[in-house]
Amino acid sequence: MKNIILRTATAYLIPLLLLFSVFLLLRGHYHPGGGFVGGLVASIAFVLHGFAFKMQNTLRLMKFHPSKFIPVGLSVSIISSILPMFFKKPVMTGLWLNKPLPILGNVGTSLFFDIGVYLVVIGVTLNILFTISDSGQQ
Amino acid sequence: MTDILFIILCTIGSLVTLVAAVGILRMPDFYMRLSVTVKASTIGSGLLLLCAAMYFNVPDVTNRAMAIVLFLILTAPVAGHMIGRAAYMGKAKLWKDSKLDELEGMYDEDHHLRSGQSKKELQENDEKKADIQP
Amino acid sequence: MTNQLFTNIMLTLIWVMLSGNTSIPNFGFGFALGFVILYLTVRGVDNRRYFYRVPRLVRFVLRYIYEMLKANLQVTRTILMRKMDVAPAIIKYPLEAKTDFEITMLSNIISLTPGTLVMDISDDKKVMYIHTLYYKDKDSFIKYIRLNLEIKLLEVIR
Amino acid sequence: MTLYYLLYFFALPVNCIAMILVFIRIYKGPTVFDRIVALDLLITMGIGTIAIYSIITKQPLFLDVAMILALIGFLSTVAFSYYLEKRKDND
Amino acid sequence: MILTIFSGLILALFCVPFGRQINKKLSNFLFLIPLSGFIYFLLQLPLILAGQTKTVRYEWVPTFGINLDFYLDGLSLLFSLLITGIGTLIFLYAAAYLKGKQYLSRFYGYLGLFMTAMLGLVSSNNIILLFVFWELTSISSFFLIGFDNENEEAQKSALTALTITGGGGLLLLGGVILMSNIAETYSIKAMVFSAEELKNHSWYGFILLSIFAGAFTKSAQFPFHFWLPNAMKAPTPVSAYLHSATMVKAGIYLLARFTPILGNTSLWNYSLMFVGGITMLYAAFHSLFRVDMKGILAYSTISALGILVFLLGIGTKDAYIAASVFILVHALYKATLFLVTGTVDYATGTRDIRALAGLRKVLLPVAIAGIIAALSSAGVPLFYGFIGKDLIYEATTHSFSLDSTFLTVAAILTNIFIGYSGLLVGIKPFTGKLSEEHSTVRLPGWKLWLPPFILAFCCIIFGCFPGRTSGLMSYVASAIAGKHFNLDLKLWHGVNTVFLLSMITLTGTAFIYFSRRVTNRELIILSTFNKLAPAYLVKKVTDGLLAFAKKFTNTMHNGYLRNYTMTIVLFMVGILSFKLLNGTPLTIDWYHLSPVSFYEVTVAILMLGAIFLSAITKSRLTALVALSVVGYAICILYVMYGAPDLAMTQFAIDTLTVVLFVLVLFKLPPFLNFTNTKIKLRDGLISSAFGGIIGWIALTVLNESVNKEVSPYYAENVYKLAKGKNVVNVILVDFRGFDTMFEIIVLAMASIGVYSLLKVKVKKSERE
Amino acid sequence: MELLLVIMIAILYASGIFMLLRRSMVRLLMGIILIGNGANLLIFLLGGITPGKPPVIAETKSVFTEAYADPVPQALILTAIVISFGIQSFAIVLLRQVYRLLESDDLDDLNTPLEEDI
Amino acid sequence: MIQHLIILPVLVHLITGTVNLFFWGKPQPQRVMSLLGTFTAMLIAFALFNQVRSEGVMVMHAANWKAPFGISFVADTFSSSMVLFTSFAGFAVSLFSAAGISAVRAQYAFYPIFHFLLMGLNGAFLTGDLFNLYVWFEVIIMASFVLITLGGSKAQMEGGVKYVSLNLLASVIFLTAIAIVYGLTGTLNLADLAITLPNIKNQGLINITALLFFIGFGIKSAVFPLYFWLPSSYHTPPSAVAAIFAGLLTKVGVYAMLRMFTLLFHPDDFMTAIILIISLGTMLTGALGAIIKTDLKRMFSYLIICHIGYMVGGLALFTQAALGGAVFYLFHDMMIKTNLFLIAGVIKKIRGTTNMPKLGGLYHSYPKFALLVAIVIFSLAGTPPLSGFWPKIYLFQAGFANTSWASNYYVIGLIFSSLITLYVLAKMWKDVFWKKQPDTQIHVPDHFQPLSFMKKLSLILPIVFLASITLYIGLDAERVLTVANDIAKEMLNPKPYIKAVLGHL
Ligand code: NA
Ligand code: NA
Repeated sequence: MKNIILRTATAYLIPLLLLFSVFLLLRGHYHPGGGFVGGLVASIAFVLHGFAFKMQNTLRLMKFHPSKFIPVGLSVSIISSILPMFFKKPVMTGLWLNKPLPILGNVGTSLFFDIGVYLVVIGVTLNILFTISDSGQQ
Repeated sequence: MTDILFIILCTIGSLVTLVAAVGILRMPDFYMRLSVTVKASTIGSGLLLLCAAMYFNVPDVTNRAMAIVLFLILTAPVAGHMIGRAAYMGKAKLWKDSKLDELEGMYDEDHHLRSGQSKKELQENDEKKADIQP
Repeated sequence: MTNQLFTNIMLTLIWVMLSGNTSIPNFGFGFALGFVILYLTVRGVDNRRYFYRVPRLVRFVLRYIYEMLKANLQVTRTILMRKMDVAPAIIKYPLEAKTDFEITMLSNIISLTPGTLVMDISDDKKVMYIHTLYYKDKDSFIKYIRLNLEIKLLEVIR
Repeated sequence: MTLYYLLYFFALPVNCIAMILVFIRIYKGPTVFDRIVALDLLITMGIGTIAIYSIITKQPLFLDVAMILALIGFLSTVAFSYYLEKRKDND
Repeated sequence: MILTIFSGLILALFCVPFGRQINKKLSNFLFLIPLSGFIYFLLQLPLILAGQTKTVRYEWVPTFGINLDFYLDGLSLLFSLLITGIGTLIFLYAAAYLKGKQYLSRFYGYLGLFMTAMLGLVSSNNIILLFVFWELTSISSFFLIGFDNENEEAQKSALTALTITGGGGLLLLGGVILMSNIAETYSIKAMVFSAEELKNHSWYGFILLSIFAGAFTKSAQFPFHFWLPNAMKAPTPVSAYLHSATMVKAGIYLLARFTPILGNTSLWNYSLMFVGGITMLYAAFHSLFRVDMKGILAYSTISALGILVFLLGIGTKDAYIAASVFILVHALYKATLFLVTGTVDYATGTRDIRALAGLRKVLLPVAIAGIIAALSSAGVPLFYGFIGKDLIYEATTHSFSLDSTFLTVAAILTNIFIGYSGLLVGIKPFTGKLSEEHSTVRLPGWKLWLPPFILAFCCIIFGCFPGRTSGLMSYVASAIAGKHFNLDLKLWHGVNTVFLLSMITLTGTAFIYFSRRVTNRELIILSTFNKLAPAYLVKKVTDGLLAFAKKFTNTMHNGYLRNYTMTIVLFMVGILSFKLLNGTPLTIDWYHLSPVSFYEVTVAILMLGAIFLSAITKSRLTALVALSVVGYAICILYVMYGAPDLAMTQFAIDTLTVVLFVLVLFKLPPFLNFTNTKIKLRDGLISSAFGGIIGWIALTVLNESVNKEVSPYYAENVYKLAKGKNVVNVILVDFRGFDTMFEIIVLAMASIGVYSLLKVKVKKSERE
Repeated sequence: MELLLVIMIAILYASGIFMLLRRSMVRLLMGIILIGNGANLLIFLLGGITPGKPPVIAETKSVFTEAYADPVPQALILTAIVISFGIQSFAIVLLRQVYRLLESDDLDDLNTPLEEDI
Repeated sequence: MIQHLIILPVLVHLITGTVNLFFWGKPQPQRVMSLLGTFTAMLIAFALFNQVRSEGVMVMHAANWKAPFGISFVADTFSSSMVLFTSFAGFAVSLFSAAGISAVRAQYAFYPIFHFLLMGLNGAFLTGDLFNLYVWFEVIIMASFVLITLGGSKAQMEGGVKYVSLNLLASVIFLTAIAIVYGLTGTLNLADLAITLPNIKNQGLINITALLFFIGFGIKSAVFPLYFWLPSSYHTPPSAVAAIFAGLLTKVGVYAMLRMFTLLFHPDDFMTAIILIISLGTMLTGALGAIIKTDLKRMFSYLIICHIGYMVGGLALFTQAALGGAVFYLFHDMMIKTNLFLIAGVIKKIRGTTNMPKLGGLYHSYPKFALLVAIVIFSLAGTPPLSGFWPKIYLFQAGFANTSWASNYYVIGLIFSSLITLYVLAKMWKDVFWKKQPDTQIHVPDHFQPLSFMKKLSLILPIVFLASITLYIGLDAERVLTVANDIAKEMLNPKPYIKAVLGHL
């Protein structure tokens, strides 16, 4: 399917969606949003790209297979949740930097946990969709 | 002053939305429904969002409301175009009183769209050529 | 290069707009974020041109809003009338616009105008098929689009 | 206060009625294209409704939902169109 | 003592790693193991004769009160001596009989296991321990019967034997547990003190039923007897050991052991007399029509077991004495006859009584043993069998329970037939003219004739000097009766009723033996009555059960998912509505409910309309659109009730689901409408009922006032301690972060699952 | 309003079950989705509903100053939604594979002879 | 340090699974990692078990929020012993998979999912939070969905659809019950609920909720008449997968049932009667099904169902003996059922089929393997003094002690189904081992013989390992019995549990 309008629109929508997804991710602790919705929006950006430019091109754009996000995201989440164990605190206990950072506000393990969730969601969604469309081509 | 503007925006927005709804119910064929409604409602929702932006009057919220309007304007026509095209390929019928359909026969099997002559015309041309050459 | 910079700045602004935080570091962060995203996405996509001249833009926007209101009223009347005064048709419209961006923008504003809808664009990007509710004759329709929308738009973005 | 009344007793009901009318189109069809368009319209109307609702409740947070609706709502229409273009016969 | 009991088990374990050596050389020396056991038990004899008992106790499962609690009294000792004594001979005999066979090591393993089981069984004082050994005998017998494993008949017989004895065993377990529950002890010795309580308990009938079930199946009483003739598929030494001398007597042992605890009630006595009587007559009669030596012996064994049960049923002192003596009598001559049969079979290759004659010329020692055993079984004076028979008549004539004449006649008849079958097996093959084909038969090695010879010798020794056994026998009978009495066995009582009865029996036996031509013609005639035989009935029942099982299983699990779902839903609807209608009244507290606003109604209309549309539409895509509307309506609902996070997620996921569906729907066939309106109506009713129940429950729950503790705590601490303002998100990443941690694992797995569904294809050749 | 929600939930459950009882696999999937939504709404309803008050502390404050919706059910539902998303996507693909192998959307065709060698 | 130990059984599998994901497509490192992981898990489980035995109930509050507010992990004797037995089964299956799982499966999804499954099981055992339990259940079913369809054969797909649909139905019912509980109490912590629920005025409602939980877990643990997914699917996946399913999946349903009905609810008369009837039905269904099935795996599937009935009935009788018996049986069953399917896997390797009419002659060709199997099947048949025997004593005792009419049926069912089990297993022994191999199968190559020694070892060792545990359970029944009794006491008196979690009563 060659569709100029969709392609052009997609080209400017994707950065927007990605931006928006990061926005949702980072503000989750204070406002509606968070890693999960953020991840969904980010993956929707790539899905859109897939619809417009064919999934193979999207894969090429991403350079590596989105399934790689899954273990990375999981690791981020796991590490941020077991990190407190090394400080003699139970798993998942929030560890916070003493001072709030600019923009991000308070930075703690739960932020990284959410980032892990974000990555996993992207990986999962895209992996599912790309696998399906890939096997559909055969 | 703001209040009046507010009321106007809000009323118009709601009414436009309603008109769009009536439109989608009343219009006789798919393309007309599509052509009437998507933008009408975009305008309606846009106005209501404008209303919200003004009401809250906090930069944060206002920006967000305006961003939504922007998103709507960016996405609605694309969606309309997509579904319209799919419907045409999917042989959704035009209204019986339609005046002209220049798109007819312009798609080939692989859904490529020609700019020049339609398939029918091409065929006729071929036949003509065949006539000329003995 | 210019285009990318421009896009980047735009993304930065949107970021600032979204987050509602106008502090300097937030600008920096937004810029960096935009840069990263652009770096990730811009590959392989055609060059695009953004807003060219602000005044033309303003003029165009005003003009467009006017056209839209007009069209809206007409459509509203149609919808609410007992017997609709419609004469739908799909018309082939030869394009002046050349680049994908131009074509897309044009098609979007046509589609956003009530009563008209872009059905499709030919593969060679030479013509656009437009569905209209109020068909009188082909030439006047093409002229209307050309004068009121396409030329004005191209002025802005070229 | 008048604004509240206007919104609550005029804008919101009108939007609701509009949504129901659109739903009638979804229900009636007749083609699946009509339904998809109507769904798209329904989502767009939802954005307006949420805007009103957020004013009524004085909760700007709801606009975030509207933002999501606006950004990704059209994706399902795109997906439907994609499907309808690709499929060979009727579903 | 423990070592003695478990020596067999040790042997069995030893057989696993050293199987090869046993196959070759060691088998000749294995008899030393039971022999040492025998000597050990012989050494205990003075102790018992002195009126003492021996107890050994080790902790095993003290929580249960189940310990290795062994106890040796007269009864146990008699059995132990039989087990080890005959065991020694069998081990010796088998070493020669099975020489060169495959899996000899396993055979010895099973045999050792069996010996342990038997010894344990007869010497346990703990009732559960007794059961443990009881089951072990069944298992080891299973392996021994099926030793010739590629013979289909052997497999089947082993299975039948195991199933029947196993079934009896399970019932026995029930009874045993019940007994111990009532008596509040596992010790058999201690249970005697609760005897009255047990007998008067309302479960007494059930206890008896289950004990009998165990005993009767094990001891092959009518109508469970049929497994025993089938079990003759086992190698002959096994038959001799298990199916005549020891295992089948386990049931007798059990009854004898429990007599002081449960016995001497009319229920006990009459049922035992009845079952024993029928068994002894039925089996004795049946033994007439067999031509296979082992077949004859099998039925006469059943008959003898019947006599024992019968005697225990009579329940007088005389009967107990008779039973005690008859146990030994029967073990001696029956084991001899089996071993003789085995040797004859080994030497000639046949067991058909019609084909065998005059073998005394070639198998003299065997013939001697056979003849002695036969005479003993016929109850000829000077043989131990005579003593046994005497005592039986003593018991029947002096019984006070039933018409003693009736009992006596039954006993006489049985004894005649048993005697006849003994003569048939022990004498017939050796007298008369040696047939041509058997003229070249050579006497096999000493291991194959010495053991029966020794046993036969015992028959004479004990027969001539019965007084030598009276000491032990008195303690056996005392153990059965539960009170001590003395006893003096004498060869000659003078001419009295009992003597006359013995003579009548002898005459009868002789008459049949000399007048009847051996044939199985009658058996063929009899087989028309097979439809009434227990074996046939059991087969019928089994077939019926199988057919029922097939029908039931395939009806329930019929392959149709919707039927499964339907069953589950119906079950839920039934059980929940029953409970709702009984005890959960529905009261709606209208004041508590918030008012309905029009926008909520709108959402409801959207949702319900969309649900309806999705249910009735014939287009898959329309259903998908409708589904999106449902999701969208829920999203709006979430917004209205202050759940923006939820609304966002719901909508994003709905959109992605649509995308997924769309990518998948491509290849699907048309959306068919398979079911008719009637079925739809039915399903509609059932599902509405289910929905209604859920609604009802929800309304009832809404009525309850809740004192929430958790969410206020979150609200209070969300900013202070968790540094966030969006409580929902903070719950997700902090308060209840664990849920989220593993919810993303679910997602990851889903994604891996999709990948593996679509990409991982295992070729047929690579399966497993 | 609770009453209306109860009705919606009841109908979501009922229609979910109804769809589960159909022979078409696509409907089966839709049934699963519907009934899942019903369960989520049930949590939402029984957790107690509060219109228009999201459990988010206002920008300028550090504690709640007015009533707010119970956040716990929301968090639970969020988790449940995410989980069902994963499971649904798997189920959708499973449906596709089944169709690929059996060339049928009919659940009644999922019956290879009982004793076939696996 | 103490706190960390509780969560380690979960974390070790979480980490192993995740690390395996990094080795996507490379079977060898995954195998090694998996073995390492399951072995470590076993050590951890031992440590946890010992610690719980010596120190009593242990609690860890995740994220350091005190009891009803965060998610608490609780290790009492019951949960820690479940973790222990799971770790045995996990180790055995991991070892078995090294040769028992085809390369394609091992390359991709098998190992990560396998570890996530074990993680889910451990989590379900250890969690002290109702909703968290739901999450664990979802982890478990998602993992099982993947494993049961992994390989993509037609039979797997067919079984998979049924498995997935019915299990999802169960999840929904579970979730519904959770909704009601939260609606009634506003809390999700099990210990907190144990205090709160009895104070609810409308006890009828509590009973309804209990029923819903029972149905939800009943589907998961495959009781009559909710069992259909099990015989539809368990015979389809590779044996290693079926083994872990058979040993652990239905058992986690039983575990949850036991936990719920001792901590939160107490079966009333109606419930007792219902459960007893269900348990009778379950035993009969399983027994009748097992009789007629000629395929080993299908037969074992029905045996699983049959024996679930024992445990469920134990719950209904609700005395110390009954609960102790049920728990003991649970342990025994976990080991045996895992082993049965591993055995089926080896048989399949040897003969290329698990269809009994086509099998035979294994007694001749693999005598030591035959002996090994004999131990397992006679343990399962409840032959004394092997492991299946002891719990039966308790169950009988409890059945007799209970005076309700339904308990009589339970006892009868127990006897009947034990007999059928014995028959079925003896028949299997006869068909698979004693019988001559039918001529039709002679040409099927033996895939076991040509394997390298290491591979053979990896197939046989787990069976030996599990069989020795079974033997240990049977012969040193005292140990296990003490544990089972303590668990039963814990169940009947949840106060220490509650106190440990909440810090007060
Ligand atoms: Na969030
Ligand atoms: Na989340």
